[in-house]
Amino acid sequence: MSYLTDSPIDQPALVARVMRSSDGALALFAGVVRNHHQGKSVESIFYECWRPMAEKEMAKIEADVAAAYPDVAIAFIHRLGLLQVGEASIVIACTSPHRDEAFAACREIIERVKQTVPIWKREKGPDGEEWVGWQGN
Amino acid sequence: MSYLTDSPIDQPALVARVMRSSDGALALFAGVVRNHHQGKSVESIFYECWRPMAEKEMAKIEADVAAAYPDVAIAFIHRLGLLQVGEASIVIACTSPHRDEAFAACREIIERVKQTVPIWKREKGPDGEEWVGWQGN
Amino acid sequence: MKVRLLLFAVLRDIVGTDERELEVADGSRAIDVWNGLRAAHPRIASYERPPFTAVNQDYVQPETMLRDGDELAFIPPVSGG
Amino acid sequence: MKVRLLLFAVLRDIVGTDERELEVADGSRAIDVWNGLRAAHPRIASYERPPFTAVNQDYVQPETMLRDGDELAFIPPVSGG
Repeated sequence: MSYLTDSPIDQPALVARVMRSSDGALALFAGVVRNHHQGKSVESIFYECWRPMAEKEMAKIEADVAAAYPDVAIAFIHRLGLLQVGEASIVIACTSPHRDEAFAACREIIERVKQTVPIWKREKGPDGEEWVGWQGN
Repeated sequence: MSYLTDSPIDQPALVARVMRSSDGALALFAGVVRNHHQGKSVESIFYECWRPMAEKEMAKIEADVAAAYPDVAIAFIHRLGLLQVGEASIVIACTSPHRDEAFAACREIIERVKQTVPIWKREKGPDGEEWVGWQGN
Repeated sequence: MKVRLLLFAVLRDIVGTDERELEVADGSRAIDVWNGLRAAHPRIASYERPPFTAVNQDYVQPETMLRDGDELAFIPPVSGG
Repeated sequence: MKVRLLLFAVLRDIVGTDERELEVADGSRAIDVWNGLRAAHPRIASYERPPFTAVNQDYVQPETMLRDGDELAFIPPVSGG
């Protein structure tokens, strides 16, 4: 199953992938395009990705988090391409018999995605477009 | 808006109540009826509630968490009556410009609901029904 | 004076009533009402204090003095969520 | 020997190419290729080390020795999620 999609994320389908009758807790996180960033107005964000390496890194994240929290079922997906304000760029669903592990796994996944998965965003606002973060000099 | 419902929880509607265009993060928690509890098989759970005090306690929780995390939009609802395995008893949706506060607020709400809101569950399994937790002698 | 006693969930099942008008002496505390219930119901006889106590829908200590017209509730440990 | 160089996002825009076949000397390290790019592109000239380096789709230190046929990527700080 791919961790990447070019279409709007189907959140109920993602949740359905992880829900087991032994689960008492679902922790879900969605990253959403917001209308501002560091004081600037944002209209849309383009997500670029190095797909083969991103898939590899995301599989590594899933394997590590699954090993750390063996009772947790995990599903997460990142959307690519042009997203408007209010659209979800990533959705992470973690279920578990108890809530502690579901929360912890969900949190760890988003932190690790933001650290290592080769995805970059270019923000578009009223003053034009620009890559977010490091831009050289 | 009531914090209690006798019908299946409409999760997309709950999320829609909190989503603002300034939000970059949605943290959602769902408590779900699971098929086991302390080694025993569970088929369904009946949720009893003292409604006026529950509404009051839940409003207090919302006010306290909103004060602690002023950037977070909060919506949560608890379902009452007879629920089958896999059905959500509570759904909490918290949105925020940044994820830290959304996660923290969501977590705090579920912890406080479990401490003070006058709701009690009676589990039904293959061996009959029984109140969960304290039962006198 | 009169208070209204409310019982829920397992406590209601143990005592056999969900709601009862009580005539109590002036100066009675919530714990005095609890002690009356304990005396009549073996399953709670060993509990010197009720799990939780609410007066007029606020959690209070069981030593709280009751006033005429109060709504007193003894609440089993909650298990929602 | 030959390596394939991949560049993404802002680094691709700065260098002006997303993919390039390079002929490099035996014993070259990833950082040597980076230094070649720095010499040609003022916007990255002051960066003695690339933000991130991957060889064959694994993150590595820029001092990693290259081998014939390697796929070398310089990766701007990621901003997904």
